[in-house]
Amino acid sequence: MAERVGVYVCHCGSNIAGMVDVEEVARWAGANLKDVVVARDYKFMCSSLGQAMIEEDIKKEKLTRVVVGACSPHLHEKTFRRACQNAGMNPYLCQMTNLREHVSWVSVDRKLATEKAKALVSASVERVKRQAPLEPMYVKVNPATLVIGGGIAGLQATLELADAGYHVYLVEREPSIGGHMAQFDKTFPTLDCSACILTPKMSEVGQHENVTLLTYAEVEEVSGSVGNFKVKIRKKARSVIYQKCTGCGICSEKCPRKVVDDVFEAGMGTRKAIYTPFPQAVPRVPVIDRASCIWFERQKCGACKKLCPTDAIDFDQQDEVIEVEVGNIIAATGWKMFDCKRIPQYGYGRLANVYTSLEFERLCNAAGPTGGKIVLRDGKTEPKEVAIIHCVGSRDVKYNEHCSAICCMAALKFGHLVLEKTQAKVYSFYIDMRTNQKGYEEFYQRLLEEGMVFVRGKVAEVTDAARKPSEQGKLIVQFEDTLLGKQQRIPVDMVILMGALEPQADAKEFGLKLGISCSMAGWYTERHPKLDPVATMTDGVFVAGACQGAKDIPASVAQGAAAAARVQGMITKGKVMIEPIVASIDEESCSGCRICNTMCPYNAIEFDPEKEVSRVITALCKGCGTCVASCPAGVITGAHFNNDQIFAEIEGILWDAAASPHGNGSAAAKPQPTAASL
Amino acid sequence: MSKPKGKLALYWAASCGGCEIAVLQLDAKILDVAEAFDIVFWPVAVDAKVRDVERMADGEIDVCLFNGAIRTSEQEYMAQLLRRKSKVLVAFGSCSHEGGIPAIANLNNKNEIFQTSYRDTPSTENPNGVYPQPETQVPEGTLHLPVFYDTVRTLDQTVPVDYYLPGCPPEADRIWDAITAILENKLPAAGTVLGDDTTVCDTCPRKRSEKKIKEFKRTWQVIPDAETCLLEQGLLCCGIATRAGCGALCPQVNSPCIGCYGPNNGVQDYGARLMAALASVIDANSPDEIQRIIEQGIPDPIGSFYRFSLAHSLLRRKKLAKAGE
Amino acid sequence: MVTHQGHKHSSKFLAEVIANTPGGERMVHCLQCGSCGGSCPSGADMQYTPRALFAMINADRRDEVLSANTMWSCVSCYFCTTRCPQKVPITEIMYTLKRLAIRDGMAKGEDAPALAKTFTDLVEKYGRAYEVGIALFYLGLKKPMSALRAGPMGVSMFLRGRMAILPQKIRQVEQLQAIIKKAREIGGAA
Amino acid sequence: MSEPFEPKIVGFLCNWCSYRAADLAGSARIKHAPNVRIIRVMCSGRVDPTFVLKALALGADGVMVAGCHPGECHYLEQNYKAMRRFHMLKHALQAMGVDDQRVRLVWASAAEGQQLADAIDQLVEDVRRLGPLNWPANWQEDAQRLKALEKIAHEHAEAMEVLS
Amino acid sequence: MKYAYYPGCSLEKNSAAYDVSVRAVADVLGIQLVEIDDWNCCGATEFFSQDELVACSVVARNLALVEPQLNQVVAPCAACYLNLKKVDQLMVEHPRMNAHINEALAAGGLKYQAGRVRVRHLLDVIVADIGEAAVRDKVVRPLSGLRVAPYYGCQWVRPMDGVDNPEYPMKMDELFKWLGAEVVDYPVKAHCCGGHMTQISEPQAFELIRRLLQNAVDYEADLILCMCPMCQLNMDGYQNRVNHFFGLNFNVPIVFFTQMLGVAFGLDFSKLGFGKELVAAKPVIQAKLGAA
Repeated sequence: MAERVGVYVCHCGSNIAGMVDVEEVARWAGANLKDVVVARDYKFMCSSLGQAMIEEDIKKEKLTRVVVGACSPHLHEKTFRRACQNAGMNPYLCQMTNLREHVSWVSVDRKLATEKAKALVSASVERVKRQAPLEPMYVKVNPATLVIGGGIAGLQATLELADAGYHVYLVEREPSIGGHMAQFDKTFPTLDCSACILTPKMSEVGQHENVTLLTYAEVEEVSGSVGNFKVKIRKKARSVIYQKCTGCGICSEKCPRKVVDDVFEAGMGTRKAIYTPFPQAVPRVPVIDRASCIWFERQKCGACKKLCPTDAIDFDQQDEVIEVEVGNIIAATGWKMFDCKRIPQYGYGRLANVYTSLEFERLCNAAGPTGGKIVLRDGKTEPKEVAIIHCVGSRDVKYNEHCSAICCMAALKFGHLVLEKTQAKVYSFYIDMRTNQKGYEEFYQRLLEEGMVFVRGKVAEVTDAARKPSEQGKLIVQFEDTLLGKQQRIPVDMVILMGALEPQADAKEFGLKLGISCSMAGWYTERHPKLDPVATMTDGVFVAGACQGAKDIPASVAQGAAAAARVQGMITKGKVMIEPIVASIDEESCSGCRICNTMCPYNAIEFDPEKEVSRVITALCKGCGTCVASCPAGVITGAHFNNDQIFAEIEGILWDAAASPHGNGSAAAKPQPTAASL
Repeated sequence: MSKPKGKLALYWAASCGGCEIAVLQLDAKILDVAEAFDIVFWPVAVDAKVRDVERMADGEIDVCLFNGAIRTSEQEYMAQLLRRKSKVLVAFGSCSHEGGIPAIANLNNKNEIFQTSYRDTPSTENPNGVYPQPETQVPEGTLHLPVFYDTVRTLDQTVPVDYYLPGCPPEADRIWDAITAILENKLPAAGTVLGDDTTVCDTCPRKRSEKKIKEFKRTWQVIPDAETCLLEQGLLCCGIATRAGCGALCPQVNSPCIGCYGPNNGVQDYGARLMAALASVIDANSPDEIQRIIEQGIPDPIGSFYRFSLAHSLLRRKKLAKAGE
Repeated sequence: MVTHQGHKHSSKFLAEVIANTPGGERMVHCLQCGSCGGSCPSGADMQYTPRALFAMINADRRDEVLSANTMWSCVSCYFCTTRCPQKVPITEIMYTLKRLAIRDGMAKGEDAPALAKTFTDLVEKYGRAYEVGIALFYLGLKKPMSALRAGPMGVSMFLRGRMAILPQKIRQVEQLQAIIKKAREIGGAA
Repeated sequence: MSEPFEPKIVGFLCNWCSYRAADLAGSARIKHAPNVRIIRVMCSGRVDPTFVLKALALGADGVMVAGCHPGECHYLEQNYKAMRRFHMLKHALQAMGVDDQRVRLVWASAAEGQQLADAIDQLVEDVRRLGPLNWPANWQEDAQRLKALEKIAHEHAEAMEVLS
Repeated sequence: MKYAYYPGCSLEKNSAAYDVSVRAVADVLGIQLVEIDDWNCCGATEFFSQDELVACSVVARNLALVEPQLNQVVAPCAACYLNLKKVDQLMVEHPRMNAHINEALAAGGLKYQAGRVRVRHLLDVIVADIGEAAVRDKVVRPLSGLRVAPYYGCQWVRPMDGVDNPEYPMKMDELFKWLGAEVVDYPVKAHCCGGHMTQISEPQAFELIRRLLQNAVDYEADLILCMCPMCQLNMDGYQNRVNHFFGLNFNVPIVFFTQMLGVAFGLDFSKLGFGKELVAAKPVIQAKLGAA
């Protein structure tokens, strides 16, 4: 039975009609396209009147298919599918084609634009006739959630969910939660003590009945899909029995092996081989760094084991891999600092008193290696002049094209701390001051009042090569004061490099595990940069904090909370709809050649060694269709994008091209020229 | 058998003749055929003339097994004639099904082919450059030769075809299956390819695993391991895309499938299936590396992907210099 | 694969500079950060730093730019180029500005064009550089005082066999001249 | 031909990046040539070489395949498969005498409306320069064939008359 | 190992010491240098200020003259090195430029296929192609006790990427550690010597030279090693005038790195062009290493 197709061409006011002869397109479609029984144009198809018109036609004209030529399906596909559904038609039998963004708005010639519109409508009509009714699928949502990363974004997300009564598995790579924020002394622009506002949150997480805290642990493998993920987590061997340890700290105190702490102290201080990164660490249970421990080096010492009052030390502990089941995942994996040695002209690593911003955070932290005293590397001299260099590795196409977002404000904070704690003069070398959040510009004004010197110019180099006696023994900062248009040199004692915030080194690789993608730079890609900032293209996986892009604490907290709210929404609803656009394999015809087996990054294709056929796990399939195109036997079908539908679309879109009917395929040939006299 | 005998015709167009021999491979069963059918036309074996066929009523022949592609006007005439006189027309073998080996000549045109065949080959002595002409005047009158086309066609690009029996040549038991089906009137829907709806891998005994290809190798470059999938050993085996029905004869003797059974059901372009599948499993992500693997490993893409199916492919032939502009 | 075309330059001069410099399209990305001006060994002697010059190019102030001394102070050390955070080929742009200034007769009062001319005339004539020639034709005529002060150094050089009185000439100097002639005919723009 | 040649080009654009880039070109009113007619697929990885061959065989003058930038695929890495297939297809098309310039793979992120519009203009310009492809004309020898067939039929008919 | 050799004009006369020492150490290390027949001046920076296509064509003539069987050319002068390399790269990256240059070359009956010849500096050849073991193997008189300050200048490291760090090069430092010298790691080793500014603006040029000498002296260098004739000429030839201009009394010998390489290989001072420098090097060297 032939399909009965309705074609609806929208004027969109004058948006489409201004460049496309919509009446002609509708007339033409009605007159020329096979199986079209109704073809109408209308001022605003998406209006309730427009929708009602379609619904009425479906009922009256017994339409079996609908084509709407209007704007982008990304805007109104849902609208028209719903209208069709209201009239009792399966929503997947409605096809939209884009006559606005792809035709009227980009064209200058009315005739050619109208031709293009006809081709697109023709393509949709041919296609829609071959579309099949599809039913959306639903899966139940496991109410537990995995949060990856125990920085401020992850902590916020964890608490929001746990407080709402849902279970959270919080996985942190380091021995303690807290993240970068735990390293800071003060936070801008309010100058709250970082520890004072962070540690209560940390201990709340540590004690929460709804939180399973897994520190010194890493996510190894994620399988399953939205609603039902299975996650393998490697708990690295702490060498300390978690249940027995009371966190008394005797072990660390007595441990004879001291090493430089490159992580928490950013190389500015030391820790023991058995340690918690900082006194307020959560959990308080220490870990043994086996690479530095004397016992693991030569089976001697064992001081910690001997002195532990609860016998909690276990040198033979092994890594343990556990599996948890969750419905949603929040990635809050944070950022890493740019390696300032990559810019040799700033002298970091060569000139002692050039510091990175993280080093300086530790330097002025009251709990840091100098007890918060701002002194040079010699440990005693207070600097008389301090230069702070912005945009080190940021806004530089050789390193990172992006603006790191926090450096201007952090530089102001540093300036304030130096001015407060020392007699030094402070210079800030900036390209553009960016202080665009609540209270930020006010803070900038405050620093201007406090006497911080602002110089507009990217520093060219920091050197110890003195040109005149006044420069001897100093670090000389050479730059152009761009407001004066003059090259200058200023001798200082200390230089602080505001290094760029970069994606974690393993962000791409880890993203693959989660099935989420990265920008070229390595930041996780959100579903929509404005309207869906914490969701990703993978349902059930959300991102929060600086892993999605450089951001400060307030923004990270907001994202943590936002991600938690999205997850709560999923949990409350209890089930999720999965678009039925999935692949399927005709097992009867599959020869088991296994070409498709490596096609799916979501591992949705499994091979059955018994039957020697491949099979699609529908719940894992995201519908990209790559396996469909790869199948040499042509036995994989992509629902809603199958070969017949696309071939028909190609034929329709080329309705005016030179082709003669094609006698191909195994069906009997179409008419060919024959000798008339025979 | 009380039923009156049916009428069978066989014809040989542009092909090597292997299909004719394949019929004889039926061995003793050929007697059953002879018992069931009167062979009314079979130029290679039976003394019946074209004019005998022309004299028949339309549809008088019950079954015609037509092998070979259409390359000349005479072949096209015979295809039309036999179509009209036969109830069931079967495209028999790769050449009539898909163009077969003769259709690789679609990479050239008539002039190039004539030049090579009648002038450039080392064994040819033709200093005056005399090429075959459709008409030649001799004292006795005009001599005619069939017109040689630029493009080889399949049988179904020439006349409507009822069934296809693929293979180069079709396997004897497949032929017998077809004949049995005809005799017992159990033929499937018209237009069917009489083979399996799966590919050669299904019948190939080799062990297959996930595929990642770093290098395509030519057959002379490796002595393949007898157990593992030939494709996984880098050999360009067409079994993945080729309709089953042959029993995986070639891979079983360590030789990669060359694709004579043609594409699976519903496939519009056999070569495209191979290209898509093979390219998909190339283990490289840089354009240069991908290019290198393809260009080094597959120097002759058309010969590799369309060995039997160029005429039947979507593009049918190489761009003809005179066409279009 | 996608090329960026049709950038609309509000400054005609900017378009001209870009068109005459291989890789010049990076100029539109200039952040005015001053790492060029800060890095330049001649920076202190410049009327305008390269950064300032780029701002003027953006403002279409052609005459002021071409009569500036900035490009003539350039020593081709390429610090600006390697340090520029936006990969603007600054040194090459300096060459472009020199060429435009010479072509349009805007380089008055500069010594560098004369040195360049003397140098290249000699190379064109002999195929090799000729230092004594430069001393005679450039320093001798243009900067007699400087030549005089350099005198003792020249003598020391000469005594150590480091100065050739007569020019070295290549064998196929006509070939070189033909190449130069043809190149001039084609026209120098990138 | 009095009418100027307007190339007919089929574009296969992925749902997430390049189709949205085309949407963006629209909302930003970036004018470009109307010759590329867009077919939406979920991913450039869905693009089967058959689609391209089909379009050419039906008379298209060129084909564009567009996807997310390598490394930014919304399905993680499927555009690499598109890239591999595209190279393979080009290799074959070259052997079939299809000019390299007619079939193009383009990467455009959802933010690159301008770049996609530029790529469309470039392709259209290149194809316009190459002229119509008109692939079906490659095998249409109808006049010659019909004449030859009529001749055979005629001769045979004559012969039959003589015989009877 | 066989390379084409492009000495450049400076090495003919004013830096003949460089030329002889280059040839001498190349000989010791088994580096075969085949001088390009009838090469012409690279034009320094001077053609580029006037006509880019002429500048490129003049350079390209030399590339075109490199013998067809050789695909690498060694240029000891940093300016020549940059010009040769820059033009080759320009031709690779800009097809139009490539076509124009070849059109000009054709007027002289020549052609050059962009990218055919890889342009190398001798320092890079010694460090990368010959390598530590082979170099150490040839050392007969280690330079121990001698404080050498490697000076790289500009145009070997900038703007072309990849051979050494453009801000803080280390290849010569490495090489001289192999020779046993005390290598002075001083910050201005890749700063500018003033280039042709000595001809245009003496105060400007002299200040640049002063900074280099001052820094080397601050770091207690015995001598400065050069890899470019212009740098050597500026720091050595003009040292006296710089002293005069600023009222200073520098007395730092400036030698080519190949000369000291020759010393370490035990070659005779006279065969390495010593004595041509205005600030005598031999006394300083002999004072540290003892008379040869």
